[in-house]
Amino acid sequence: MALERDKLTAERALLTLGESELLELYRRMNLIRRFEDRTAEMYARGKITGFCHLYAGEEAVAVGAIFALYDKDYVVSTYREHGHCLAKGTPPRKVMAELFGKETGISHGRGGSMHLFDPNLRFMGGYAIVGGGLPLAVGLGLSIAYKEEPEVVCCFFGDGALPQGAFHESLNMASLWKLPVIFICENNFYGMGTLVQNAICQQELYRFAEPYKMPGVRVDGMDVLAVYQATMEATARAREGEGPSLIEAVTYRYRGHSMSDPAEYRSKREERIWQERDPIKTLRRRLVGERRVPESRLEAIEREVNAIIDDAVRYADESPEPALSDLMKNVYVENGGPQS
Amino acid sequence: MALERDKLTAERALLTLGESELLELYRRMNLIRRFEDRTAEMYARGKITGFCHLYAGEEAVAVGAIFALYDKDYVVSTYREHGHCLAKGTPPRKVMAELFGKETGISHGRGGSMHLFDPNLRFMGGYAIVGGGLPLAVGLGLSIAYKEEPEVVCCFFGDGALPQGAFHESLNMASLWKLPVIFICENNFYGMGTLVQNAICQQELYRFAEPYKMPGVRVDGMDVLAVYQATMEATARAREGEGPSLIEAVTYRYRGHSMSDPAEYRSKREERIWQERDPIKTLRRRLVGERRVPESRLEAIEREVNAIIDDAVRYADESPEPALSDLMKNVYVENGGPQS
Amino acid sequence: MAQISYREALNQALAEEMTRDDRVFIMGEEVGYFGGAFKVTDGLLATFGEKRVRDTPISELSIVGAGIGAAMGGLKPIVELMTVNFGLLAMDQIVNHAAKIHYMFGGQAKVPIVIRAPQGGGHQLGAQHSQSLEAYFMHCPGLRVVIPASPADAKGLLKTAIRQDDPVIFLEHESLYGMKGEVPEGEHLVPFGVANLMRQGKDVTIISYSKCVYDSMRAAEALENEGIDAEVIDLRTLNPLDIGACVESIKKTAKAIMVYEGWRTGGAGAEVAAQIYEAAFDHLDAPIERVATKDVPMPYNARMERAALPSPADIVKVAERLV
Amino acid sequence: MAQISYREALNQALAEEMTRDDRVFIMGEEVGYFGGAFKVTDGLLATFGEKRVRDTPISELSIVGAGIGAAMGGLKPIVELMTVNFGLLAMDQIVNHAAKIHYMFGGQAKVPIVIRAPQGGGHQLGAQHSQSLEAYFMHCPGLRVVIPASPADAKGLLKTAIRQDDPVIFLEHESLYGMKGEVPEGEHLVPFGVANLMRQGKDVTIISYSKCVYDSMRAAEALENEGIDAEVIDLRTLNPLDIGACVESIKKTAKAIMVYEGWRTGGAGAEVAAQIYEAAFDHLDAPIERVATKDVPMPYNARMERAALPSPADIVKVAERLV
Ligand SMILES: Cc1ncc(C[n+]2csc(CCOP(=O)(O)OP(=O)(O)O)c2C)c(N)n1
Ligand SMILES: Cc1ncc(C[n+]2csc(CCOP(=O)(O)OP(=O)(O)O)c2C)c(N)n1
Ligand SMILES: [Mg+2]
Ligand SMILES: [Mg+2]
Repeated sequence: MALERDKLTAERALLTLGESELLELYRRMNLIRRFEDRTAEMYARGKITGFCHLYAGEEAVAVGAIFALYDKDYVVSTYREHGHCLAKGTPPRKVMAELFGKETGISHGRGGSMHLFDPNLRFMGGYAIVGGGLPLAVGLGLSIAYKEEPEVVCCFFGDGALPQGAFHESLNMASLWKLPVIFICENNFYGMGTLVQNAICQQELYRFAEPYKMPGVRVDGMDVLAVYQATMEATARAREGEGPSLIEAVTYRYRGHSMSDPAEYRSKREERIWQERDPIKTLRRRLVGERRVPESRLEAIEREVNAIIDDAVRYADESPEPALSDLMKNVYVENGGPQS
Repeated sequence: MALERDKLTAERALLTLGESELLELYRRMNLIRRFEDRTAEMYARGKITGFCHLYAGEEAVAVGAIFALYDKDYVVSTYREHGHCLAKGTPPRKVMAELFGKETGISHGRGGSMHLFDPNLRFMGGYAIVGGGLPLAVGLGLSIAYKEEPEVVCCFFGDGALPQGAFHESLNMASLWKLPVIFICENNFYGMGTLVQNAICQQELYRFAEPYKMPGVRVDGMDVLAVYQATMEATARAREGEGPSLIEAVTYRYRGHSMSDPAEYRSKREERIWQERDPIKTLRRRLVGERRVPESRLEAIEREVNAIIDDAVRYADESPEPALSDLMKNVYVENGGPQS
Repeated sequence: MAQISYREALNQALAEEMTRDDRVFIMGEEVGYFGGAFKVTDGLLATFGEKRVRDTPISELSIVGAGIGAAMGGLKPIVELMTVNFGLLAMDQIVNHAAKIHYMFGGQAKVPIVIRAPQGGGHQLGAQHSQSLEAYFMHCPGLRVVIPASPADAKGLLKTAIRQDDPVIFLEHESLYGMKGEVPEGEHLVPFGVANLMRQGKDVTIISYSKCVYDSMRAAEALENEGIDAEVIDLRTLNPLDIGACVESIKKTAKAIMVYEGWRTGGAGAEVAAQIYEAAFDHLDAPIERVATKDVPMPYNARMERAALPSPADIVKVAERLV
Repeated sequence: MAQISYREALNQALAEEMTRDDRVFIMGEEVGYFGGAFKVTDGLLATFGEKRVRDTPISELSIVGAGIGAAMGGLKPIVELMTVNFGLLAMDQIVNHAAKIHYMFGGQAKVPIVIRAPQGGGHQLGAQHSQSLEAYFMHCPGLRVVIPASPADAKGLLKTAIRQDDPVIFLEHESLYGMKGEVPEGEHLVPFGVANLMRQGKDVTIISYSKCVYDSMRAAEALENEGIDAEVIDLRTLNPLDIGACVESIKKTAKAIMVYEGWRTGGAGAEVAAQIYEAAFDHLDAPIERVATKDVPMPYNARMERAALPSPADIVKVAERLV
């Protein structure tokens, strides 16, 4: 799966990125992995409820792509968005508190795992309707073009969203109007229990870009540098006013679809093969092997990350719940009448 | 626009079709043209009301494609469906009576111009939601595959339907399940007043077939033989169980979008250019020139057609209206309770 | 005050608000070069240019979705659905997204979008083109539902809709575009949630909105000849809903008729009636009557269509029975 | 009679009808290999094969549309929407197509499709995954709306739905799947339009459907301790609607409470109330009360969600006030 091209681009990224940047990539992927592990734990303990979709295994996609963005660039995501939100820079405390349903959560406990939102970092939300985020990303792209600003929108969605009408409508509009939108399809081979070949007549998903006259590339989504490089190319294009791109990042989710899915539809062997290509281990190997980063440096990062997540769990646990008296607040912005 | 390939296929069709078949094509196109002219007249006289979208100029598409079908093959169409319904064989009387809103109409006066339906000829309806017919065609295709029958479904839609999500979803499902559906996009360059290049990022519409792994061809929609030949190829494939096809038939509507549109968004010159490529005149020229059919033979057909349409108008005019007491009939098939 | 049409009043509101605030823009099918399927946006492209009057592909779901995204990006989009019937394709973006985003993200995101949609029957457009769907939008917290009857309200409510920050479904009746009325020039804002007392009367209260307001007024005139004095209320917005105005009137008349063009069953009239009963049960002498569209997909045939739609005669008949 | 769950009852109905009629087939997301997101179709793929239990892409609009087309082609499709929330993507096919085709083609086409959809809140799934949308479907002539509360009704109504020829929206409550009850084996058909009298009482009539029937029963038990004798009615189908059963009860109790999980405003309870008033105004001693979900996008936080949903305690409080 790791295409030759990807290896080359990854090597190029390895050369162009400084050590501190590479370590930051390492840090972010570890942060997400650790966050998701603790989330699973907290879910098992009943601290977190509802639907909860973990990102473990796919860290290279969020981290690689979002590392190619500026703070003012927008990100739109799905219900599997802990990773994107953390990669964009939202404090783990705020995310964990949201999963706990607390007032201090990034969506004040109203959203939960599937609906994180951080206006300061332009993380424009996790949406739980498959395909629902794509038109919103087009609209954000339109607002950028309208205001003649230099930003881009990075829109993440799964392979499962590809057969949705919204995919087609959004790609067409983004291309027609040359909007700065990067569509990133996280192809992890499954939409719940359905294999991609049982849902889509075309399994090389990047090929859907062609009729829309936009670049379509497939990258190794287990390689953070390859994803970074592909996204850099797409953002450069978008910032130049040349319009959208489609990136298919081939990746794998280590866990079931959600916390309640034992993933019986796939084999242990398949899971093992992918875990051998673990994005964190891959980067670690490169850092140690090719960039001669001392192991102790990486271990320090891991410890630091663990401490941050421990603190996030503590913070979430100790935070207050929303006041019941606020139940009807924020249904409307303006208070215009009896229903408000 | 008349591609080299189209000329060749048209010539092939000219050779393979017998004279009586060619004359039948000629007859059907004339029937539709005459029907639409009289419809315009009746609309102006207030006999027909509501939205009314004429097919004049596009006759070669309906006639060519449907001539490649058997009676038991299904046709699904849009609000611009007089031509498809007549080409499938519905008596003009029944269609005109429908436009007049009469009980004798093919939809008993409940449907009107946009909602013709003929179960006997498997004309499965005109639908007025742009893109709405495509999923229905997929479902009909599914029913054929389910029953292991040899039929195909021929689904007509405009260039305007291409940006609808339903287009993408339907092509994907039809291809994924290898259903016998022929998608025929009537590209007449306009969706109401919008030029195709202002609605779709890709103007070679047939190219959308590619990612769906189905054949996509563009044919000269002003040439009935070219359309016939392309449809024959697609039906052969479909009947073999090889799945769907997309045909883009390039054509032109002579009149405005509907009876209330003066079509000010396009030039007289453009209209003239297309009228010089009139599908009826083109076939006439070939019949007279290449097949040596005497002009008198064609004139007899024209007279016959005129008489049929005159009769249709008379029939429609003299037919009774639906009984008001039947207003609430047929909301439900079964009478199960207070609302039925 | 100028006598202008409902259509011109809407056009004026759009032009004024676009001039006032350069974040306001229009998008939809045929809104630009064609001037709108009902010509509501006529001339705006020439004045404001392509950036601010944007023709779109036929992609209702994503046009609305893009409007929502643009609103989140700081703009004030006015999305025209060519008719409300096509809005059914966009229900996911309207109900699952526009209506929820402000609340579900803890009040941090705003979606100041106005979705304009012509609706209604009476033109022999058949089952797929003749619906009145206000009840769907009314049954969705997070949306405002505005449904003006007069040219002045069309202008004043549209300007209010554009200026406020909640998602608004703005429903225009296709039969009203040509209707003329006095419309104040320039700054004219009509607040949400304030019904309009169209006619004073003491015998029965007729509550309505959109085109049915005129049917109600015509019925009231006919009833006057029979010595029945009807009060007529135009709700103007369904969310917020001015139930207080209805209750005040019923305290006087003790009888009410709801008139609306949506299907009778499950229509807005059921909700308004339920709220009136809750607030004024003891003041009512008889059950609230409903005059609405029959529960049938709209037939094409003209006489059948007329029979399916509510009419002044239907209202008169019910009022006679009631009083 | 066997004690089986609501889920098993549905599964049984599906299996029996598929055995009985080979035109019946199932399609939807995850209905095959996964056995359904809520395991309702579990085991059916193994029994009936891929042709009759078809996994689909995530394309709600076109899955429903394909179901309609297949129905027109002579089959009897059962389309599962993974939850009703995603059904908003298919509103065009449901409202503009399924509901209209029979009528608008003059009665010549039939669309015998059953669209099954789990719905409801209470599991902290947030605003986009917790809706109860029966009111939308009720406000659409041409559709039947079925909404069973008990395992026996789940089975009997689903079998009836599959056998009859109108498009049916079949709404299951996500909280009921595990609930057990007595279910007749084999041929067990429950007719549409016949409400179920769950409990006899003389002081107040509680009218409900789906999960809220159980909340109502619990409230009735609590009220009994306070000496209030409540009658409880399960409507079972919203279209057709058995208003007669409600009226009969109210003639006895003179007071009614509508309990439903849709949003209060514009919900099915408003319509049922309006019809009761129309038919039994003189028998009512007080306005019909409504206990429903508050007009708010469902919050994730558990306590807030509980506060937004209707509860037995809410019903008790209202009943105490009423009696
Ligand atoms: C419109 C819609 N249909 C169905 C669902 C239920 N659902 C939630 S996630 C999912 C699978 C999506 O898979 P994919 O897009 O590949 O994302 P992944 O979970 O693999 O990250 C489904 C069917 C939904 N949320 N929205
Ligand atoms: C979903 C939907 N959106 C908008 C409309 C209004 N409308 C009717 S026809 C039409 C243009 C369609 O153009 P095209 O598909 O090219 O067909 P043509 O009229 O050229 O045959 C539009 C926008 C509609 N009927 N349905
Ligand atoms: Mg996936
Ligand atoms: Mg066209």
